[in-house]
Amino acid sequence: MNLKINIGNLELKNPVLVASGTFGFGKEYSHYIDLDDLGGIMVKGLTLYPKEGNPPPRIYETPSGILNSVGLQNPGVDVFIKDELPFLNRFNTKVIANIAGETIEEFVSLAQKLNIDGVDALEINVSCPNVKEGGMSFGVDPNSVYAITKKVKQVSNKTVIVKLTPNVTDIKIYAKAAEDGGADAISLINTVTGMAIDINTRRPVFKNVFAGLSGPAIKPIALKNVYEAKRAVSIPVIGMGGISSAEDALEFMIAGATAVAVGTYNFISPTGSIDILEGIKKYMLRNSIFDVNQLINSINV
Amino acid sequence: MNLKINIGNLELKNPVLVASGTFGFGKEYSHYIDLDDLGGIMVKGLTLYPKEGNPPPRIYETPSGILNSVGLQNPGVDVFIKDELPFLNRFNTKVIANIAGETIEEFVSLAQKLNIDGVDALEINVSCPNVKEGGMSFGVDPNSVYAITKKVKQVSNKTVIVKLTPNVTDIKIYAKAAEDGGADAISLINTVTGMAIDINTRRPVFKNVFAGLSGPAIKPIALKNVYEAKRAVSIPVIGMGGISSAEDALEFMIAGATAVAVGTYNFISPTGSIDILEGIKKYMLRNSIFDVNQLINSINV
Amino acid sequence: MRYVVRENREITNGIYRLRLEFDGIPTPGQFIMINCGGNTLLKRPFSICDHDADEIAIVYRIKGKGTYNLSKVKALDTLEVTGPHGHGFDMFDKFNNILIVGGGIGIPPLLFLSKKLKSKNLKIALGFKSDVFLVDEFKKYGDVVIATEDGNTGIKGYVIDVMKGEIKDIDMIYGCGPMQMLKAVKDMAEEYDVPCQISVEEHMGCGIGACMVCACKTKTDSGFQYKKVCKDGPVFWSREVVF
Amino acid sequence: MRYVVRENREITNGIYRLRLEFDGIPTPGQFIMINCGGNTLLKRPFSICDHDADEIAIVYRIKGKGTYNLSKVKALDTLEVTGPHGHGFDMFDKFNNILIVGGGIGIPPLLFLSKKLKSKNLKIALGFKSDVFLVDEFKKYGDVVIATEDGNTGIKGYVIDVMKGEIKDIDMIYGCGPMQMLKAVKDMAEEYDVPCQISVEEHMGCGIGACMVCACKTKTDSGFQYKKVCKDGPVFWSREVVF
Ligand SMILES: Cc1cc2nc3c(=O)[nH]c(=O)nc-3n(C[C@H](O)[C@H](O)[C@H](O)COP(=O)(O)OP(=O)(O)OC[C@H]3O[C@@H](n4cnc5c(N)ncnc54)[C@H](O)[C@@H]3O)c2cc1C
Ligand SMILES: Cc1cc2nc3c(=O)[nH]c(=O)nc-3n(C[C@H](O)[C@H](O)[C@H](O)COP(=O)(O)OP(=O)(O)OC[C@H]3O[C@@H](n4cnc5c(N)ncnc54)[C@H](O)[C@@H]3O)c2cc1C
Ligand SMILES: Cc1cc2nc3c(=O)[nH]c(=O)nc-3n(C[C@H](O)[C@H](O)[C@H](O)COP(=O)(O)O)c2cc1C
Ligand SMILES: Cc1cc2nc3c(=O)[nH]c(=O)nc-3n(C[C@H](O)[C@H](O)[C@H](O)COP(=O)(O)O)c2cc1C
Ligand code: FES
Ligand code: FES
Repeated sequence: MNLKINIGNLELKNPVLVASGTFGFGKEYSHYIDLDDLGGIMVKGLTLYPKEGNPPPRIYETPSGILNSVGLQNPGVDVFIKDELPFLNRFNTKVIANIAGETIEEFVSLAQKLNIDGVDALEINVSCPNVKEGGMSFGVDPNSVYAITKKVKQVSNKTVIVKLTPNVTDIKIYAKAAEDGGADAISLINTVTGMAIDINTRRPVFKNVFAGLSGPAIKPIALKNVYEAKRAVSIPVIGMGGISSAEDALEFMIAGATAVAVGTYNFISPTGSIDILEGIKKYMLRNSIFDVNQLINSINV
Repeated sequence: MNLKINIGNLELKNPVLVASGTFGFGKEYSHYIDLDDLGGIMVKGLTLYPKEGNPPPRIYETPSGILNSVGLQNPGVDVFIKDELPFLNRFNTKVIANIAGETIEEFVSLAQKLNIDGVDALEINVSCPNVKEGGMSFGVDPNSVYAITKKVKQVSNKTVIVKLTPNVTDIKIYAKAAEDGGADAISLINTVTGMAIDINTRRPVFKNVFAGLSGPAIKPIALKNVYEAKRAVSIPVIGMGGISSAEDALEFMIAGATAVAVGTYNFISPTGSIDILEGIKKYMLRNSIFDVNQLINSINV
Repeated sequence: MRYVVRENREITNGIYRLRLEFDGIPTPGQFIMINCGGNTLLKRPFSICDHDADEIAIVYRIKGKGTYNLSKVKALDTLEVTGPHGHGFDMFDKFNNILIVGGGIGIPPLLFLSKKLKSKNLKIALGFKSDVFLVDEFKKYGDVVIATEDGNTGIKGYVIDVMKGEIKDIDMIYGCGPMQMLKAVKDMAEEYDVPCQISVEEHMGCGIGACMVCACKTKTDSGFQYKKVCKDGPVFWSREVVF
Repeated sequence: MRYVVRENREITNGIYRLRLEFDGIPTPGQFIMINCGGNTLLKRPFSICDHDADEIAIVYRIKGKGTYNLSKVKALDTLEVTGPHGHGFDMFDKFNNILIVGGGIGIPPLLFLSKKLKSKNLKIALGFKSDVFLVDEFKKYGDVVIATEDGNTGIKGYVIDVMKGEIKDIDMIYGCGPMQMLKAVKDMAEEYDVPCQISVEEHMGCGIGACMVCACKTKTDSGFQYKKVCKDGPVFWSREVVF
């Protein structure tokens, strides 16, 4: 059975990744699963300088979902390279560095710093709803998506993936902007903007008022975005948003995703990503599909 | 305790409505609750001519939500006036006619036909994701929202509410377009566009591929849209999307909603709307709030 | 309404019978909606299989998470239930020779129907995959013939095959089962020109006729129309239904 | 991992004790994460209250839907559990006179701690709203003083009031309880210059240090830093924590 898939020049041993921000830098989950089994790891969003993130609370459970407002807490790209990357490189899996700049220049600097061995791809995060500078404000402007992608491609020797936000009227425009900017692939969706209020204090639960919704609740929305985006571009699409079972992952692949990323479900089940991979294999056996690539975009409309 | 609220010139006895498409024309629910107890009834979307709607399946359960693809099946505005309105008018509650035109002219005709006694307000549905003509294609274009609102206001002697879709980048623009067009109020959210795939047949579950997501899953998204829209306009906002408890309803009111509408939750509990009203009263008593208007937009940020 | 469960037990592989306190007066073919708890949202529809003074029974198969949750319910637990809903089977004094055709998990409502029709001359054709259920109870009300796909009991094959042998002299047919079976029953009824009612399934929202999601395509003079399975049905004249 | 529940019973109004088969080796102050089922999504964190050969116990209060679901679990049911997680209480040979301060549902982990510290000279101050729990078990390990807000048992008032009377000659303080109590414990420890560790709570995602949602504000030389309650904590030196 062939599980290998390609994202640009990058060959992944299988199509199951873990989504940025839900898997840290891999260390913690290495006690639960063999990281070698993953197609790749999308690490926590990296900024040019260390970032403290937002004050708590940072998470709130909603029906079949969670709102989060982490605000990109991370040790900064330099510390990542020094302290976290060596551990990840002990494993035979692809490392995808998720980068979040506050300006185009920061994206460029981040990309330059990550032109190093041990990093396989960049994921440009123009879709974080939880930061004041950059973040989603770039992601909702097709010109910014295009410009950032283009600049990063110019300086980077890595596979470049652009991560899109679903908080837009027409995802196709943004997918196309990334492709036109030279992206090797797009990934989607980042979280859907949401909100919660504490009715006793009549205050927003989160200091930032808005937060990002993820988990099973958003799966139908994510699937729609992946399907639509795939129809707008010819580069590969990495699908994510609420994936919590092999069936979910298969829906995304059938809708057009070349690979999928497991996010919130890692919290529910630390072995979830691998269980999903196993489930995909079982489905393939049951349906006599010997190459996972046959599944991709195989929807009958 | 005062529960009365105003939507434009219209006074509602309390802020709990039932959302269009989830309550038919009231008859069925009259066996479960006293319709007199509701602030108002938003009837199933009406078209100029009878509409057969989409082929089944039309509903699919998702985590804490449902996707629906009814496609506005309804007997048409004339049959509504003749066969359904008289029953509704037996009750002491407000009747809000939800209208869905395929063209601006159809919206105008619908509004004209509904300039009759027994109809208290119009809800302009420019946000249905399940029809080919009109529907959400209007709702994602601020100029259409403005133009339709303006034309309907010109011919209608009713309170005019514009129902917005959350499937846009910036809800504020659409809220403002409705206000500028002369709307007396806006209501939101209509369903969020989503999708599901049957992995065995590899076909979309729905003939139309996309469908509308409603229910608790979308509540955080709805609340965010209501809060943001309220900050863009000075007309009243009617909030809906996933409301399934008094606590949910209170979140919407605190976020800025003058009234709320219960949708999918009617399916879960046919007495749900009234239970929610009772819960709001209890909260008011517990918190020594003697006028429900004090709750509206009372968020502390 | 919350009702107390009196019994919930597996009667054959994966098929359960649940007895529930109930104060409505159902007719055969009507259904109830049950909130199956856990992380289900919509209530699930189940046909009424039996009715006594203050109690109803349903028989259900574990299909997905709702019916799985339901299978874990124990006597004395309570369930949130609405109903009886829908338009059941019409029963006619003038018809005396009646054929009842059921397949799989479509069989339960036909038991309640058979009970109500017991003064009539009943031929009952039941089809199963392999394991049979409710057969002894049907035998109280009429002549039962059985088909199983694997030949485990009765004739090996489909219920429609045994139906063919029973249709002679029949005044009225009632059917419930999977779509393909209903289509075959409809076709045979039309071939032999016997009036026939069938109970169909569709996914539901409100269950009471308000939301229009449970569409069943039916013939009209001018073309077709979507009727509501939960309100106009689940039982329709087979001639009406467009498969 | 799925573990079998051995017992789950109400020990006082709304407070339950759950015994669970377990094969990890926890230290006091560590916690487990339990999937509470129903329509909850995230696992819920609970401190380990006791540990024996192949078993742990937790004591929990019904707060919302997760703990409500948990209260319905019965012996022989299984639960999906991860852990033990986090950095527990540090225990030091050099300290012999130890003050343990617990409030409300923060008390359970201190029982496990007291058990491990039993060779020491323990003063245990416990505060409750009204109904007390676990008190007899604490008495096995040290001198227990109790405060209840309504004066139901012990002194009427807050645990912090009784703590004041016990702090003389103390080498080390351990605290767990509501935020205001922890803040008062911290302040008093600093006033009397006694080293002090406290266990804090924050809402969690992964529970293992990967998602950064369980932020606890801590002092650093240059300002402050958000540490992870699930990994760096839940136990911190009180001097570190910024309330
Ligand atoms: C009028 C009527 C009477 C029925 N009577 C019986 C009965 O007596 N015994 C029995 O075992 N089953 C009966 N069914 C089918 C039963 O409702 C489904 O098996 C059940 O809803 C499946 O729920 P689930 O959560 O286990 O499965 P899932 O597949 O997980 O359900 C997902 C969603 O699809 C809906 N759904 C799935 N299958 C069906 C179906 N066949 N019909 C309608 N909705 C469906 C569910 O209600 C739910 O909303 C009846 C259906 C209808 C419409
Ligand atoms: C390290 C640690 C140890 C704990 N030990 C215990 C214990 O031994 N006994 C006990 O009764 N409780 C303990 N708690 C609190 C317990 O986790 C919460 O009461 C529980 O999660 C509430 O879940 P719920 O679904 O009942 O409440 P809900 O309020 O419905 O929960 C909603 C969400 O908020 C989270 N949440 C709510 N309150 C808390 C809280 N205080 N801390 C963290 N998350 C919360 C839930 O986990 C869930 O994700 C501990 C918390 C932490 C962080
Ligand atoms: C706690 C948390 C932190 C996240 N941090 C990041 C991040 O740093 N960078 C990023 O691109 N996406 C981040 N995401 C978004 C996820 O990578 C993913 O796109 C989203 O959660 C949808 O997938 P899911 O529903 O499977 O979680 C974060 C999500 C969560 C829940
Ligand atoms: C089955 C169904 C039919 C609907 N039909 C209409 C409609 O005809 N017109 C309309 O404006 N909204 C319609 N809606 C949208 C609801 O009125 C409401 O805006 C949406 O469902 C969100 O609220 P909820 O999550 O409480 O259901 C429909 C929703 C459902 C679930
Ligand atoms: S289920 Fe709502 S109309 Fe039938
Ligand atoms: S809960 Fe994820 S880092 Fe603590």
